[in-house]
Amino acid sequence: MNFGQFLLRRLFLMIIVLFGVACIVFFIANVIPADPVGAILGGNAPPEAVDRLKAKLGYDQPLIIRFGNFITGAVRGDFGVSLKTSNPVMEDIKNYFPATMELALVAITISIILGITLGILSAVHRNKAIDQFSRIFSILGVSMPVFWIGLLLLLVFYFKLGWLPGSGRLGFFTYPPPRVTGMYLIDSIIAGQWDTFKEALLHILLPAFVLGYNATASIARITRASMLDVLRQDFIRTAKSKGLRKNVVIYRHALRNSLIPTVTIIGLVFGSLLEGAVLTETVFSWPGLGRYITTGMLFLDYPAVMGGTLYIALIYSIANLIVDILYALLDPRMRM
Amino acid sequence: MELRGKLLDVSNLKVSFYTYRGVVKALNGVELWMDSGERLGVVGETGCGKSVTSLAVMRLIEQPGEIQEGKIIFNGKNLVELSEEKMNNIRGVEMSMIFQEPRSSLNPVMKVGYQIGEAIAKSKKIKIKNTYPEVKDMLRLVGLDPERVINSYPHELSGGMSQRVMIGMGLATHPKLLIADEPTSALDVTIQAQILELLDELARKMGNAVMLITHDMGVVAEFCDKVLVMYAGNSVEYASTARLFEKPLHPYTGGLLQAVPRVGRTDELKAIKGTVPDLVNPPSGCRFHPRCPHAMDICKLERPPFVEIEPDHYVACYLFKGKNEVREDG
Amino acid sequence: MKRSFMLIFLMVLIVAATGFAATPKDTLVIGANTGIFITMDPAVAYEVFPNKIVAALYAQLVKLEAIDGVIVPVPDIAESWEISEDGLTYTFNIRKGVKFSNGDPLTAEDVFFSLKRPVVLESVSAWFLVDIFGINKDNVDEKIKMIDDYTVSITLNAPYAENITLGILSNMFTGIVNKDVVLDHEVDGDLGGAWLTDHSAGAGPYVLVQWERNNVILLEANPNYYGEQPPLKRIMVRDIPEASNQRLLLERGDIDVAWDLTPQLLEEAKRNPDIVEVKVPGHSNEYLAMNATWGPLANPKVREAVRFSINYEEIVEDIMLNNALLVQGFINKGYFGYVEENPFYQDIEKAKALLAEAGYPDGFEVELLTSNTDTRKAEAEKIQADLALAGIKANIVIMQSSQMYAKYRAQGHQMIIAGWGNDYPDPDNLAMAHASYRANQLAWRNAWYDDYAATLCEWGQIEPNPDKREQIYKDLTEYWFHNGPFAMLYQTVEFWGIRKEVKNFEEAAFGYGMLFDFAKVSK
Amino acid sequence: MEKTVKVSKPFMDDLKHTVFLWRKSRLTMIGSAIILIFLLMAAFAPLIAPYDPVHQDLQIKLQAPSWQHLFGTDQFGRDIFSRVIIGSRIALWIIFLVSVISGSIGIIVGVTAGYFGGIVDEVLMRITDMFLAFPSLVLAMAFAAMLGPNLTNTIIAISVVTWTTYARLSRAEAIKVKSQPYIEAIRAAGGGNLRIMFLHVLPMCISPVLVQLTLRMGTIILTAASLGFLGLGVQPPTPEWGAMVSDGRNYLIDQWWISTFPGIFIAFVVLGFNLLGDGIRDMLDPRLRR
Repeated sequence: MNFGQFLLRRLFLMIIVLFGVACIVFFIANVIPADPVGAILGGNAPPEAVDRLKAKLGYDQPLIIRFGNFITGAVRGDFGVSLKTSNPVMEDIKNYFPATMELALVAITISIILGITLGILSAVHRNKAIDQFSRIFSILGVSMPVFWIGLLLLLVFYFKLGWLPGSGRLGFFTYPPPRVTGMYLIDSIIAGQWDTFKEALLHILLPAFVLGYNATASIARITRASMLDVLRQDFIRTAKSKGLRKNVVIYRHALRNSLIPTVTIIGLVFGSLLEGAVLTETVFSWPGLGRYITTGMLFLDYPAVMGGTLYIALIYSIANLIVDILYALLDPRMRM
Repeated sequence: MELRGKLLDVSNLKVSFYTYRGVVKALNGVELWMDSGERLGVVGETGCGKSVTSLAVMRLIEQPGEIQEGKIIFNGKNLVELSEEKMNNIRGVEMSMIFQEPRSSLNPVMKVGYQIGEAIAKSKKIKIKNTYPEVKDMLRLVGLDPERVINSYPHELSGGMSQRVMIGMGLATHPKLLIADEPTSALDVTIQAQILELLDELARKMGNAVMLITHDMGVVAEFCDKVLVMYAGNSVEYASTARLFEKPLHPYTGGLLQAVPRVGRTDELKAIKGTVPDLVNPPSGCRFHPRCPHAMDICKLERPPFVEIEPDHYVACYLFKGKNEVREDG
Repeated sequence: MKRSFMLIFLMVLIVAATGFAATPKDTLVIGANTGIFITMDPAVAYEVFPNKIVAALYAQLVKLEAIDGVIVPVPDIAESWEISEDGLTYTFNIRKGVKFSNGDPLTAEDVFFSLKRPVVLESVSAWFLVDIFGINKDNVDEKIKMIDDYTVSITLNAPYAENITLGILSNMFTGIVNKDVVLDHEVDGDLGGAWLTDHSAGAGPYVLVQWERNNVILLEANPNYYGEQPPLKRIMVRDIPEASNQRLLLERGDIDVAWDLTPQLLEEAKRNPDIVEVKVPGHSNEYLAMNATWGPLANPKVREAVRFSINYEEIVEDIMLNNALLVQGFINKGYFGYVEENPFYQDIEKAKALLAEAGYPDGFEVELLTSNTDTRKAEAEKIQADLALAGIKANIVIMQSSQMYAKYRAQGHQMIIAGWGNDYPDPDNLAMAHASYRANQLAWRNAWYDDYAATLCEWGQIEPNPDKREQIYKDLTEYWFHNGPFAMLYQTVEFWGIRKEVKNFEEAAFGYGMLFDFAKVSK
Repeated sequence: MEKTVKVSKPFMDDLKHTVFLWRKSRLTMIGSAIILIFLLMAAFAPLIAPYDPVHQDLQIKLQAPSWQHLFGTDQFGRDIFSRVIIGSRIALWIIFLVSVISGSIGIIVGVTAGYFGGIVDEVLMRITDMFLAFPSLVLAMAFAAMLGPNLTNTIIAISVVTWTTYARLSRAEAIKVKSQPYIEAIRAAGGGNLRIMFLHVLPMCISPVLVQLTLRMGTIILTAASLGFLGLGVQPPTPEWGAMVSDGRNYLIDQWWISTFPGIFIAFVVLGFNLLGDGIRDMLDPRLRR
């Protein structure tokens, strides 16, 4: 099955999975025993106003019709109008998603660099100091609640030391760069505003590290295990018998082989980043899609929750597809 | 002590492995030597330490194994004392090695041409991409189509082709010594003969010495000039191939030859009774004594010295005395 | 490859060591959870804090002013007004020479359009006009008339006391929008609703420059304001959802005002010399309400027992850290008709005796519902512990506020901790909500179908003579104390942590809930 | 290279070797010690805890750790040390239930998919993918919101999210086992599908899933904490560790002990489970048995 077929089958599977996710989302959003209209009007609005708005928003139509509209809309990328922000959900997503994406990308970069470095060092120096440190570091990463770490680091690096700025994507008085991708780091480079770039970088470091901490732990663990596995293979012995230096054996021969299982975990871990954003964005006041969905969830803003979640599922599936392609590129055996 | 082998002289080599069950004394004073261009066969049952010896010579013994004692003089230098850095300049340049499982000995995610070029680049201190002409010559030499094979991946080659690649890789740097650890055991018989023929032809053309590790006496007879028989971590007999087949001295060698079916033999094949000893607490004295029909008391007490009974014919057995000692029971 | 990464990281850290400038002199930076903001359209905005931002953008016929502690409607765009003989029609004379922020003159036409807009749009806050004044889509043109370029009249369906009518008309839905600008941006008949969500076209002291949801709201002074220019050029509201985060930013000086601090965070922030605590009486209350038709709670004696089990002082002192007023009547302190008396206190013996009399000697089990804010959870746990002393076993159920109100509105609760925010500064608003089931508000939700109380409320609404009106509310409160379904916990106090550089924030904030005058704040 | 090590057998009958491995790797020892303490703490919680975890005493609220109150008191004057101790019982209860529910769903789905293959496998795996593609925290929030936030619903919400990993794991194992000759032998001897699946295939999946379960037991409490942080977790006054950490976050600056101690216990238990999980995996994986 050549590459084209491989891609086609994967795309087809993705569509089915997304359709399934849409069903789950619709099922959840419409079965929660609470009415969204109450959320908009606030607690003390009189009953008549509640009924009027309910009719206006079409919540009295039968479930099936609403599901039909939702799916046909979703395919066109139209998730309806958010009850809270009253503009099309897709537009909101376009506003908020770049912030989450930027945070996730920086987080994944940090966790890849840190995770793989720690993984290799602890595999090569097995059971020595670095190995113990990296195991404790990664176990702490997996065992501390994200929001707790976030607040702690905020307390130390922002409040006590003042090294890094507190919340938000930019300083309060810096204007965001002209919007190209919506990601401040990239936009500021395009616009050549270097001090904005520096400020955006400083603002993103802490939340990205917190968001990526859990991912770093998983990547370090997987890299260590697969590196240990590869170092036991016969071809490593051949490489040594060719008189190659230790580092060459590790980085040219062993690393590439050990990256293959790591790449698959990156796909999974990227997914956990997207939803980890929900917590990190709240702690660091990061105006991303995570917060949009949570506030949506708290205000029972169905279209926003449904649209946002489906979008994250889409990005997650695309990330997994990219990982599969990367997997094929990295491992020639897959390509036959 | 003057060197017995001008190219390589291993004396009293001891290697142990620290495993969960205790210390495995894999090599218990191995004696081995070779001249340049010579073909030495190292034979013995599985677990007699022939592979460990080859790895020790290449200084590839790692955790939990360790070289305890002994000297490995190669080209005048004692490899046991060399630093890792200097050893790297010898490995792959002056000596190289090929292994039993060709397909798993090649890096699955790297092109074959690149892996061969790597060895050349190391020895000639040039960039890998400049080594491709030489790699192509080498591939042609080992009987492979250079254009196709150079860019293919290990999983695209057959067992035989991979072993040819390994040989090419091993000989690409014109090493003085090529160690081949059971190069043909994993291949089926027809391919085995081709590979041996190739190895023979190339080694003769390039003049490198070959240490062939095998448990197949047939291969030894065909390929090797000299033979060293090993048993449970010791060298028990050394002689030219013809002499060993004609007049095996050590009871174990005799037993080995008895177990080999050969054209024209009529007598019944006899197997050596008992099994290979446990190397965690090996038998005292000569480790073969529990299985040796001629075992005497002395055999149980001390390890027999490895002495030259006849010119260029050494044995470690109390049945025979050294050249200057009288044979006890004639 | 690794070394280079370390280098970059260190370099960035060193560069970052430079301190951060405090907030600029001409800008007030507020840190608040703007998750609750829905729109800036005066006809639609309904939440407390968002309404105060809208109030800074739009002028109104009349607006509220706190004069020596009492909140009174004062002229804004309407210079003066006359009330007809039968008390039904109010005629307002529009001030001349007033301009919108874009320079267009403000005339009666804009006023008429702005008053009619919420009714036509059937917006949420229009219920004041529709349900109270009886002005709806069909009769809006007869009820609201434009007499000439500078005069407008409104006719009501009942002779409400002047204080009630003007109190209602001071709500944000009467914010005057620039008719031409709004109609230019109209999209399929929404009267410019979508555009006004995050744009402004008013005549207030400030103009809305930018609103990036969940990020920042920026207001700038309106050059064409008919009053004197506000001292601060810019008001910036940053979205900081985490209260503890607001505190860090406040102490570091990156924000001037922390809007949503919990009592505990404010208590600690106060220790920092740069931080000042501001407290003003609030316009809402917090109560424990009982479903008067559910099980034991149907018996007034049981409800009285519950009222005597709660330790109100400890709630005010230890949970609210004195950021609350111990008020047990439903009329707020600072309102006309306020009743000073607080008849209830924790008396477990009395509570047990009452329970025994009512036939529940060893108490009963009840579900205590509330929303998931920190304060509400603390109150629930406190009341749960107090009720346990009297033998009443309360199981706490925490829900999101929207879900809780859905269940509450459907009379589906047993006991609930919630709060009521006043709509206009008059006892009528509170009486109707807490005592008259016919108003379909809190009394109805708690199924307290008491005709005597409902009649008293309606009588109080139209009684012209102030002394008689005050007596009505006194009798109603007395009756409500011992028969109503409520145990009033406290009247809220609005509190903020602000930097010491911020001047007369307290004057601007007095009466918050009803009004907040950004134009008074300076640095 | 010749194997100088004895060929290893599954650890059941090679106990001496297993005990050696257990003793040899210090980390596994530490891990199992931690879990042992955790189990004991949960078992004897009522005896150890000096005070009633729910009793409020506002006079002594927010006290720093002292001899009367080892871990200090929270905003209601409740003794945090007792709440953490009693909390261990609830944590154990959550971990146990979630592991059992998600483990069994995972194994059943995985084994059925792996064993039958073809369409059944395709459909079941796509369903698993759906749950995997779904941001798990949002799913958990939705379920918690839908069912109402309390202990049992939190458990259901977390299980619904975590079973997918075990499904994939047991499917891979089932496929591997299905191709073994002895399965053919049983089928030849007339064994029905169900019998084969449950008696032969399923037991083989237990060990890898068991390893993953131990590794993930810690994160179960974290998800509970995240739900608590978003206001959908366990209801007051139950002393659930996750809720305690999230409730205490506003006091992190001055009364750090309120959320720090439960946080430390969560980390401790997660560390224990991870080390134990690694240890079990190393023991069960034949190649690593040097």
